Amino acid sequence: MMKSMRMPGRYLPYLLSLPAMLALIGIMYPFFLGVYYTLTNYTLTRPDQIEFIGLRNYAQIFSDWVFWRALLTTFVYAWAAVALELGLGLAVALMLNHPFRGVQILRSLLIVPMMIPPIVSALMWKVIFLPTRQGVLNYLLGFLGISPIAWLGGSYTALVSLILIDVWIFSPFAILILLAGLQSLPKEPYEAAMVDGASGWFVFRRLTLPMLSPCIVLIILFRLIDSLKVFDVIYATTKGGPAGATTTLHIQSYFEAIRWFKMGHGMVYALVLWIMCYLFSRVLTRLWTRALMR
Amino acid sequence: MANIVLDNVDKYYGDLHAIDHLQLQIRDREFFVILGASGAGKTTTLKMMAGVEPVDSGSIFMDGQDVTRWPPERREVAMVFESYALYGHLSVYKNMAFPLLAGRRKRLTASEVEQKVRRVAQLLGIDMLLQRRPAELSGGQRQRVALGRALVREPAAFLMDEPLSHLDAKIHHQMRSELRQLRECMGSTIVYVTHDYGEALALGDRIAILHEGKIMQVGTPGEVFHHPATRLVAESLGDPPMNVLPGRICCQDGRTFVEIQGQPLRVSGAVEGPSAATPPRQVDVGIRAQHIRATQAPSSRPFHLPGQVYVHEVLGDEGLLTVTVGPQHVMVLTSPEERFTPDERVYLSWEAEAMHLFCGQTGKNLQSHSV
Amino acid sequence: MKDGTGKLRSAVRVVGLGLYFAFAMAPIVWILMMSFKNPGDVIATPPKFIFSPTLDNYKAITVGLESYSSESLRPDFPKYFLNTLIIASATVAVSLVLGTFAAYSLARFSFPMKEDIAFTFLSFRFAPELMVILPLYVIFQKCHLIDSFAGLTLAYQLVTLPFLIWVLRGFFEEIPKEIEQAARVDGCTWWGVFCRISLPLVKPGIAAVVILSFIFAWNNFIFAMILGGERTQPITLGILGFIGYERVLWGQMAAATIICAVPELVLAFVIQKYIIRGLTFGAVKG
Amino acid sequence: MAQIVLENVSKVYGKNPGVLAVDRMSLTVRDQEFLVLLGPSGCGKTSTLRMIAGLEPVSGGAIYFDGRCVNDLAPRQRDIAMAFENYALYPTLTVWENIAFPLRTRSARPEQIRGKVQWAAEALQIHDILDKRPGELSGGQQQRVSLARAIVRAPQAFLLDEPLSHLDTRQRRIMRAQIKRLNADLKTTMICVTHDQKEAMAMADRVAVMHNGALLQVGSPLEIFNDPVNEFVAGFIGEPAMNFADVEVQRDRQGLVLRTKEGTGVARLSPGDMEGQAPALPATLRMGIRPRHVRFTAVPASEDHLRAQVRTYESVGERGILTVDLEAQRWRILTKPDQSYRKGDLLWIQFPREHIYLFSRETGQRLRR
Repeated sequence: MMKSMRMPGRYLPYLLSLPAMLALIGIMYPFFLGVYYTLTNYTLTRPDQIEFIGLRNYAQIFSDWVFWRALLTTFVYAWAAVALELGLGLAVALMLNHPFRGVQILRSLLIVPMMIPPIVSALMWKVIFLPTRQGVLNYLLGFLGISPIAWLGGSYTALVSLILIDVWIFSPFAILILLAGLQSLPKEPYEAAMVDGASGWFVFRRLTLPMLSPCIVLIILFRLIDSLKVFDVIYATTKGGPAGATTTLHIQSYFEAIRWFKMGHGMVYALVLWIMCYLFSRVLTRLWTRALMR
Repeated sequence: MANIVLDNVDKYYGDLHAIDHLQLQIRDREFFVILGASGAGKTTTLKMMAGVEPVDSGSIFMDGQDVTRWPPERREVAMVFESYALYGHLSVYKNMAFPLLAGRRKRLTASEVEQKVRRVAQLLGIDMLLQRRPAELSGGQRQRVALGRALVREPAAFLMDEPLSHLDAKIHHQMRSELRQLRECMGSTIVYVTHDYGEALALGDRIAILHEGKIMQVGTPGEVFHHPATRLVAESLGDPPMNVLPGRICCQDGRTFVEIQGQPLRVSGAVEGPSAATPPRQVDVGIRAQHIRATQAPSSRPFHLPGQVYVHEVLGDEGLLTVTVGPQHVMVLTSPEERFTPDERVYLSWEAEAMHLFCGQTGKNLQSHSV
Repeated sequence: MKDGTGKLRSAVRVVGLGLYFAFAMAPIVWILMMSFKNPGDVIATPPKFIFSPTLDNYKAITVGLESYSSESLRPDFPKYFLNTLIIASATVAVSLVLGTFAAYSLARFSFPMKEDIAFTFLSFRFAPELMVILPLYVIFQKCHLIDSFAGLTLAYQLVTLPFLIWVLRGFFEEIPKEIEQAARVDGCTWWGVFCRISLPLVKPGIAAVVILSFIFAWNNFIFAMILGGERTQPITLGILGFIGYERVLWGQMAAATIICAVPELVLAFVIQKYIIRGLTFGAVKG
Repeated sequence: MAQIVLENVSKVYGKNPGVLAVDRMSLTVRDQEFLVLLGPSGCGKTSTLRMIAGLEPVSGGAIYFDGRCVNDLAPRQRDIAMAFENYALYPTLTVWENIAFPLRTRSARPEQIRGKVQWAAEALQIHDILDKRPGELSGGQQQRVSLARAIVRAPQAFLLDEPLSHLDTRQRRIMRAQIKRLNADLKTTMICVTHDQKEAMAMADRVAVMHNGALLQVGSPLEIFNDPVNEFVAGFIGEPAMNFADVEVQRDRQGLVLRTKEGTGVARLSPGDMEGQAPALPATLRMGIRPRHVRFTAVPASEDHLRAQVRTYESVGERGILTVDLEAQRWRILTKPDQSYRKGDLLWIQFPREHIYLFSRETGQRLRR
């Protein structure tokens, strides 16, 4: 029998995904190399003197308050951004889920903030957030009798400002997903509820929210992980400042490794962040599949 | 132009034994119907014949050749899928020409292809649709295109998977007669899968009844309808389906009786098994709705089964009476003019000849028939 | 049945949506305005809403303008733009070739470890970039791949390949299996089916993932910052360069921002239908 | 427990000119009656039902429940229960919660809810799946849950939208009987929408046939079957469908003769038939006869036997369907099963005049004798 006439061979699927697998193994290799670096005193300026030092890097970092502050900042940033985006997203999606003139245009406009490179969006906001009356935001707030705010320059306001930028870029993501979710909801249960005499709030709480739960979990999954590992926005605006007020694990990892050449330290920060991202993504993907089952 | 033999074919989906030691012999130029409920393994069987589902064990022969390991493109079969499986990105014409151009063995000129496609399109009455895309067609039209795509070839066998199931009643009937006519000009073996007993009886030269991956019976429409081999076969043919009542079979004075709710009815003809020596045993009594008479007063006949009217449905030509007998519902065909009211008491009776007896345990038909 | 509450509700909707879209659009409008201001107007305090528009900023970053600093005589911006175009196109091309086959085999064949392999692809989406980039930096230094287009194209696969495989797999899975089986019965080999049936049927999907991959590559910053250099600098880094230590060229930055965002927005509108699907890795069909 | 009256009700979708879905429909549904709205898809039957439920506003006319106009009442104020085509179960709630939903929204007492849900679940034999969610149920079970949710209250009327369309043949037959029985037991007005004439005939006390937004005929199943008002109703009701053919009407000494285009006399009406309208009769009419009423023999016995040729014969268990050609016209005949006819066989057919229906060729209206 001619070979070409056979059914797809058993190895064909592997053969087909092989190139992609190889490319990704190429990426896996540096990953494991990075894990190894956390156990060494590797310094970029002295690439030939790599010495295995066990867990000393971890001990140093975990005993440094900088690490704990970065961890806290990372969490505050991520959860605050997710909560705001979800809340805002739900409100706007509900308002957009009505046929009225121009709704299609508004929906198209939603993509705009998401498609601009995040770093560019961050720079746009940096202009708007300029301190003193030079910044347009401060100027406009002046009409409301609010004196100029330092925004990205203040130790408390910097983090708030960054979260605001994140919300600006990514709340359309939540809106679009929730809108898609709302529109795919079956119409009949709502009509049945109308006939059964349920009130609007009752319907929202007992039907809409539970039926949207896969969408909500999905938004948390994507937005939480992305804000845990946020880099561009912070780098372009505050570079972690002022005085480390906006330094997240990712930013700190960059500074340790690239600015201060301490590859071992940088990789510890990156690894901690990776573990967090991995755990959250595992838990949330599982939650998501369970929500879908329901 | 092929006979198809399935020899001990098995198919598993995970732990599910989807096809269980299937033995089938489909004759050359036969219109062979495989009838079964959804999940019985009909489509799997067909797809194994086409070669798009691999066989786990056993062999498939076409014209004596073992084709079990052949890829589909090498088997000379054409298939009509339940979902029609039209190529959405191609026009109707290209869909129909596809099998002529896809095969590597025969080289046809463009004009030959066009001629063949047009001839089949005309035959099916879709020649004005050739430039359309499948998405622009109605269900009935798509069905014709799917059929046409199979007909442009001259395969050894046509495999058809529920080709009429998505059509509404009126078109369904029309297509059924058209299929019957087409069958005469095709001259190839046709294997036809359906869950609709009406289609099976109307179209098939022979019918195989499949249940949970096993063949229950193979026979002509008359055989399977009038002499079902098992209770399952009897219940899967007919609308309303055959009523089945539990009974006991016993012998007295060399005559065989069946007892239903304490009422004895003499059985005509020979029954396997019981003799004076054996104790009474459980049987299932099968009786079709059109063979039962329902009367408001007990008849003078020795056998009448009391029951209560559940509902009476008037269907124009006939009436369908549902009667509660013990824990069960029994369906009775009546004339449309008869009147019954819910909960009214009625008496059911039938001729012994119309009755089928099935073994209570195995479901096997206990009456031997000379076919 | 429009009563008082109905009217109140629509009023709330108008106000709410008005506020949100003002928030969403204002920065873009402001930057657009800024890109048309001359240097004096840009740094004016208080900010100017009315000014005489000029194209100087655009001229300065594209063809160069004498009245600006000497550097701007030979602006680097066109080079950045070209770099980005090269990197993004090469990345997408490589991903497409590698990813299409992988996506098809994940969608169509069942084989051991399939879901694990698929999830491994996905998990790269959720990994912090530096975890891979920092060691990669070391490797690239050794292999002299720093600041090379080949190196960046390879590294960018991390951004586009998992995405492309995962989303395209969904598109392939949507083709009814029976259509492919029909084509087999009609006489095609599996390769024939793949080329003549499957690929044409996922054309819209391929267009969507290509465009979105392109946008992701275009938007990338961190890979280029660490693994790139003078020669391969893309637009995202270039824009950051307008904000230097000695001076800040706000106006030119605004113009660059607009030029950088326009091609993306055009592409994004083209595949609007698939945006959600792409952004959620196919989890929401949109 | 309500009489429902539709008075000149219209429904228009869209604006100028819009699509007229229901055209000035007037209909009285009697108290405790089971009325079925029957028609092909797109005939306006579902729109009508939704207007009665209050899910769609009426574009014209008025709907009365027990004499009270309900045009401006929201669905929940109309006190009706509805079962939807796709069951419309609340996917996130369990079966028990689904059934309890209409009671909870009316804030009934918990023990009352429990009792009622139990009763409804038992009536529909779903008490063993109360903890499951709709996604885990088969079509038939979902159907029962949706009916249980409807009957758990004692509403003015039940509205059923294509309740059986997603079930297989067997379940459909069982549910059909069960719904009909439910109507007898609950003694509540029921309005059901279906496109399946058999279903309509089986369940209804009265059938209302709709086509293109207009109500064509209302009557008991037998009335509709035996005495259709026009060609559409005649063709829509009955399976296999009625045969139709164009015939020429000729007058000779003994009365009226129907002839095919080729001139063959098909049937002779009894003397006196259509006597009154004879002069006004158009030359060509539409003749209809049900397949079961066409008689045939193998040998011609009288002069009105016509020679026909067998096209196909389908034997379907309890009956056979014979398709024959009489000149250019095709006729379907219902026969006993198990006879064997081959393509090309010759038969002699006859159309008994008492079973012939005549319709106007232009309007489709039935011409009564």
